Amino acid sequence: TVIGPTVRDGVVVHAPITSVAELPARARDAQAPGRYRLSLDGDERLFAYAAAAQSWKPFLFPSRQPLLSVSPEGAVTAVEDEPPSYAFLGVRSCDLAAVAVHDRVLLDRDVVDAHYAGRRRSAFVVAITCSHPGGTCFCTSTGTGPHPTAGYDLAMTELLDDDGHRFVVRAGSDDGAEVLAQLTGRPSTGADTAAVDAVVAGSVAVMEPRAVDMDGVRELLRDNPEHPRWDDVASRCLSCTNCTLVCPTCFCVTVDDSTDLLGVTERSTVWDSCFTAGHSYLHGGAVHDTTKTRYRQWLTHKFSSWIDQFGTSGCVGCGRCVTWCPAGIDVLEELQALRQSPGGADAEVPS
Amino acid sequence: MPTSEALAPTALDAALLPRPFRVVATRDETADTATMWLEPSDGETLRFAAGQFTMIGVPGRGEVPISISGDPREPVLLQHTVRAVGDASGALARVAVGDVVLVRGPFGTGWDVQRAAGSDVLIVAGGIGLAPLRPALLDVLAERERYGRVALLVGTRMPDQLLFVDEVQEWRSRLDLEVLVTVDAAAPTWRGRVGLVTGLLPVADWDPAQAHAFVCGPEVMMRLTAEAVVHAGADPSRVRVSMERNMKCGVGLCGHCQLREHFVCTDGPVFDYDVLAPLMTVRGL
Amino acid sequence: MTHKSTGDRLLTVDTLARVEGEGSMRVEVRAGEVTDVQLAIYEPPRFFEALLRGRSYLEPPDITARICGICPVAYQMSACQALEAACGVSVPEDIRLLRRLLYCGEWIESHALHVYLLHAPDFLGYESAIGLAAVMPDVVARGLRLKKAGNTVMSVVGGRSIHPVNVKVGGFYRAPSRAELEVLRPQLEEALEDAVATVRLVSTFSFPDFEQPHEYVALRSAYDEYPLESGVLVSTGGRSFTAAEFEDNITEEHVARSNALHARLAGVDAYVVGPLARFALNRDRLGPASSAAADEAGLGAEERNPFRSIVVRAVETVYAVEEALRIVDGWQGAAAPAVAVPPRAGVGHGVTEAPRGVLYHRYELDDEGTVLDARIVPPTSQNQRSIEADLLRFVRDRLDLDDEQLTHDCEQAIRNYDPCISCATHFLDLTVDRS
Amino acid sequence: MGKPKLAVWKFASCDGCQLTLLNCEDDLLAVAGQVEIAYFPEATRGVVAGPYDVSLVEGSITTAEDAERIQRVREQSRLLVTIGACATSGGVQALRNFADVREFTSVVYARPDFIRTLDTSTPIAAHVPVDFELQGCPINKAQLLEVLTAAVQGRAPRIPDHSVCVECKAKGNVCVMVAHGTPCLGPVTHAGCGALCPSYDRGCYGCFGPKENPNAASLGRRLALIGVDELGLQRVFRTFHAAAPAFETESRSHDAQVDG
Ligand SMILES: Cc1cc2nc3c(=O)[nH]c(=O)nc-3n(C[C@H](O)[C@H](O)[C@H](O)COP(=O)(O)OP(=O)(O)OC[C@H]3O[C@@H](n4cnc5c(N)ncnc54)[C@H](O)[C@@H]3O)c2cc1C
Ligand code: SF4
Ligand code: SF4
Ligand code: SF4
Repeated sequence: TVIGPTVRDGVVVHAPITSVAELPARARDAQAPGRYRLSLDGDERLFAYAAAAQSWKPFLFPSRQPLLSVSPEGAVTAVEDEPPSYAFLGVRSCDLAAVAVHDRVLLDRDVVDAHYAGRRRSAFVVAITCSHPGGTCFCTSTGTGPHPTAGYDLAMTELLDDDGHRFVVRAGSDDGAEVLAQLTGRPSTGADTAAVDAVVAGSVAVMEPRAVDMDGVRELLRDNPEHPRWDDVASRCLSCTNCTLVCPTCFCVTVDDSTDLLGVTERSTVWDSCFTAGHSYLHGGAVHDTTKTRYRQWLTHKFSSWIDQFGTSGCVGCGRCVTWCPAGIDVLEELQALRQSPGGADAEVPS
Repeated sequence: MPTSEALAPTALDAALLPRPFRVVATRDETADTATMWLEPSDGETLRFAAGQFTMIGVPGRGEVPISISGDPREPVLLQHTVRAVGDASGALARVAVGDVVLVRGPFGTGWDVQRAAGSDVLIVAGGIGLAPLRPALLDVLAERERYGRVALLVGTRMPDQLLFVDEVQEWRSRLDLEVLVTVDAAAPTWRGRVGLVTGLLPVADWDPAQAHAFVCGPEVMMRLTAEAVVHAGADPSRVRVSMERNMKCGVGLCGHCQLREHFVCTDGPVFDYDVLAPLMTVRGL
Repeated sequence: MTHKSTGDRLLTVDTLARVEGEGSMRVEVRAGEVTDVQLAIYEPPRFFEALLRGRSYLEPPDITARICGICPVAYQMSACQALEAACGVSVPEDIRLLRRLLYCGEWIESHALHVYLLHAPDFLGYESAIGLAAVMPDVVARGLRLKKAGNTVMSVVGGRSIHPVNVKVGGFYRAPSRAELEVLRPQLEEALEDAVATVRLVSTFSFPDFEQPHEYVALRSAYDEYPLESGVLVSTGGRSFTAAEFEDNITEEHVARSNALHARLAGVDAYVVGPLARFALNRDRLGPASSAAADEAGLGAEERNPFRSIVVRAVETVYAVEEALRIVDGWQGAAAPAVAVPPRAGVGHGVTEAPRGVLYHRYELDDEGTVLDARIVPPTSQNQRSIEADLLRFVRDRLDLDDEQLTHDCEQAIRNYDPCISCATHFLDLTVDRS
Repeated sequence: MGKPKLAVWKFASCDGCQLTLLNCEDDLLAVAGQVEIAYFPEATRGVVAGPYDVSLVEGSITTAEDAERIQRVREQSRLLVTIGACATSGGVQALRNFADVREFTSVVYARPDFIRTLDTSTPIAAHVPVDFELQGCPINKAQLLEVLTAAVQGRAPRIPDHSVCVECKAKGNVCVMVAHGTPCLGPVTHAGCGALCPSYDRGCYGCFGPKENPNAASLGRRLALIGVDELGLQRVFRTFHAAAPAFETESRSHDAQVDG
């Protein structure tokens, strides 16, 4: 199955597609904290949008994964399923980086997620250079974009200039090389390469105003758990979970047992979020019983303790948690506020 | 040490696949706590290190982390001591002989009491915390000669909440083990000590300069005890505590048990106090 | 203890079962004469008309749906019609058809519920459909299947079957695609067979001889269709009036024993709305399958025996299924899910055919669309006088029965009307006073 | 152990929540196989005397008689589960709590003196201890089955108390608030419906009531930013769960501007 970008309900989403006509030609998105608008009045480029509503996570790491069933007598049967075989078309470098993070979290451990492994192994990845970063993107700050450098079978850059509408494609794996060999096209020229570089430079420039220095963020968050900014952000945060569910690296799942009238229990892993009470529930109540502690857990884990755990940040700069936050909270702004008054001398007033 | 059998990666599915065990005996410890002995239906003995836990549950009634309270040298029957505080633990605490329970594990780090060889050993338990510490004490007693002075300090809320009453009585009668019990509150008929378990520290015979302490109980109790032990002069790296967090998988993949950078289920549950000290003082971390 | 004698008797049922909502019945017999029959609705009042005041004109479809969980679509349809009328907007044909489809779902569900779960046990001698299921599992399974088909139509079109979320003033929030409706087809085809089988089943029941004289009132559609979502009011007495003239013809009065209001048709004591009335006034508008089913069941031009309303309800179920199929087959998607309805000051009226009969809404709006006044007349309050009148005559002819049997028969007679007390505020409690 | 006895009680309500039980077409007979339907007037004439193992209570308390009757229900019930918005927060009829009931009565009834009613519509839990509250207007069928299954199996029901957004994202919906600027109560509303409204291109109107830890004030500010005026804010939080504390506080915070 080819999963690619397409327009649905006024948004670029990743969904199964069967023809080029379904790609989001002319789509241009305007993204801002808590706001996404799409217009279809751009030029004929097919990939000139920024991060799609979701990453590839729903395909590699579905929101519900059945594991096993248990009879009332306690007999256990594992669910056997054939992992679907996907080709992902148009994977941006932020999302490639996110897949690499998931590989680290879910595969490079003592215990691996076999369902993820199965889906991951069979996926064919076609990356795309990001030509139109959105208003919430910051991959240059996280060092994860905008140009794909690894983790793909094929990587394309879409060009539209006096030389026409074309793609510069390079292979990143043997599988990719095989496919590339079958394509009709001409070898790329120095001019093409220069055009690709220009696309990349343009994207970098677009993100420049939002660029933040990530140095020291790990220590900043680790060392300021009682910063007044946490209360401030808690007054705005809805603890609705959207940020964690659109984040391409968030991996929390709950193990959900549902038992029917006859006593048969189905066990699945289901997306969970550190913004729910159930996430940290201990008999008697939640450890993270307030929005403050939940938000602090999310931000600290993503930008700080993730580095301790996995040697990499949990953030790849895709900006989804900013765009899709119904309260319009911008993680960069929060980091900035924490940084501006370390120790929490004078917290900023909410915007 | 049987702790790190998982050198080659196991699949999450396998880690989440429970094994049926049959209840072969039970004993009520207190009004809300029971001990059970379980026999693996597949006949394969569940070997463990003192301090490790399993994910265990009655079919259809959820699954919770419970420390193994048995003797690591006698693993043929799996022993657990469970306090009923909710649905899943309530169902477990009420199992009867013949019932089937589902078990995964063992998971997590152990007490690793051997590192105290040559030194004094202080074992401090609050309430149900005695269950996870019992295997640690048995480890010490099995090779008693390797250790210096050994003290078991137990605090419970009320006299009738003391676990393993007969065994504690037995331990009391040993000359090579100091056993001190205190309760938070009691009727006038109680002839023992009243007060917090930290109050036993000055009473017990141990040398802060070289003792190793192993502490388990409610989080505040662990923090106050560890602080007091350290205050008395013990090195924080020689104090071990067993943390409790919500756990869904037991293998570090579900994300629930995180305590800042630690996955309590795999990095813990037993930690060196110097690692945890800064984390235990921040509310709601 | 049974007295069959003519003496004084008091029959009471404190909580009428297998009706929607809560009410009680009381029959008083003195010296062998039935002196009083009362259907009391003690369901607590919920003041919908009052709480609508000050709300936005966009809210009544969702708010009034909560008057009744059995026929929420009817409330949504009458409310939309009235509010669109107030704002001077009419909806295009595709939206009208989608509304009709949603309404068909509610008719199928509600009629199947009444026929199988509430009324059939009376005829077959069981206390409930669950008891019935033990001896006639296939019959109950068929009823549940049919009911589910109606619920599925509502879920697909409206999001859910109780208090659908997709209805709004001006149309729908999202219109289903052709593919989304096509999935309904197999279930509806099965439902058609089930509905026809239902007519065959219920027409074999034995019915007491009983004829009622009341005037029948129902809608008559401007299209060549059985009435559902629109039409003018007509009656067997030759009346014809529009929704806007409803209150000139029908007035409500408040009686002490009841939390519901009784409706009166000008010039007559009691009138009837619902399946019997619709059928009598629209038999020519049935579809091929329902028309054939009516013939096969031996229904004439009109049906005067309220006990046989179960047969008419079954025929209407056949109609609702075949109409749903017709709409699904013709569906090409909607040009737009809704039309804009800008607010304006004015009064609007809406009448549609709830499963139990004519449901009237009136709203008065100010120029910003704030509701200044609202009036709702549900079918059960219109039928209440007829129910009582029927009971009076019914009991008079059966004073020889013992209390238990008489009470049972009275309850069955009440259930003929499928009274929805949630609508009329709610339910019936039978007291027969023979003392 | 015999089959648990189930009773279904009705107070001021629309019947929709108990109809949900009859709408479990595929499971109705299975339920009837596991529990004894002992009192359920909407479905059966048969009445088995109490006590009952499980009572489902629909509707709110609006009359003095009902305030008395719920005590009797509680006495006869081992487990008392409220179903729906009416029973858990007073329902839409709790709008009277914000107005003058005498005026309400006279709007609807020609003879208000015939009507006896309380000034407020209150949830069941305001009168008797409740073992579990199932939210929703109406409740969700699958959740009702879970509650009944849990009762039969003697365990706690597993009903997540997080936001509608969780279901919305799991379903793959496009967020109507962010992408279309449609006001949506999903972030403060209890899950259970399967994010129905956003699936139909509509903002959630909160019919499942407040979630755990709702931040209605922040959502209110956000809705104001996308164009909802004070009256609109008062109305969205004052509809089907008007008297649920989190929503009531938020709606009342707009009273001054609306009235002033
Ligand atoms: C390493 C470790 C060792 C332990 N050893 C022992 C021991 O030896 N003996 C002992 O008695 N205890 C022990 N405990 C504590 C024991 O695990 C808890 O008491 C137990 O998990 C509580 O279960 P419960 O009955 O409350 O579960 P339930 O309430 O049934 O909960 C089961 C699961 O459902 C979820 N849940 C339940 N209610 C809610 C809610 N309201 N909101 C959200 N989610 C909910 C939670 O995620 C929970 O994990 C240990 C804990 C840990 C971490
Ligand atoms: S909560 Fe809603 S659906 Fe349930 S009875 Fe009340 S009004 Fe009806
Ligand atoms: S549409 Fe509403 S419910 Fe869905 S994610 Fe957005 S805010 Fe939440
Ligand atoms: S989305 Fe909100 S209003 Fe819509 S059905 Fe769900 S809870 Fe009710």
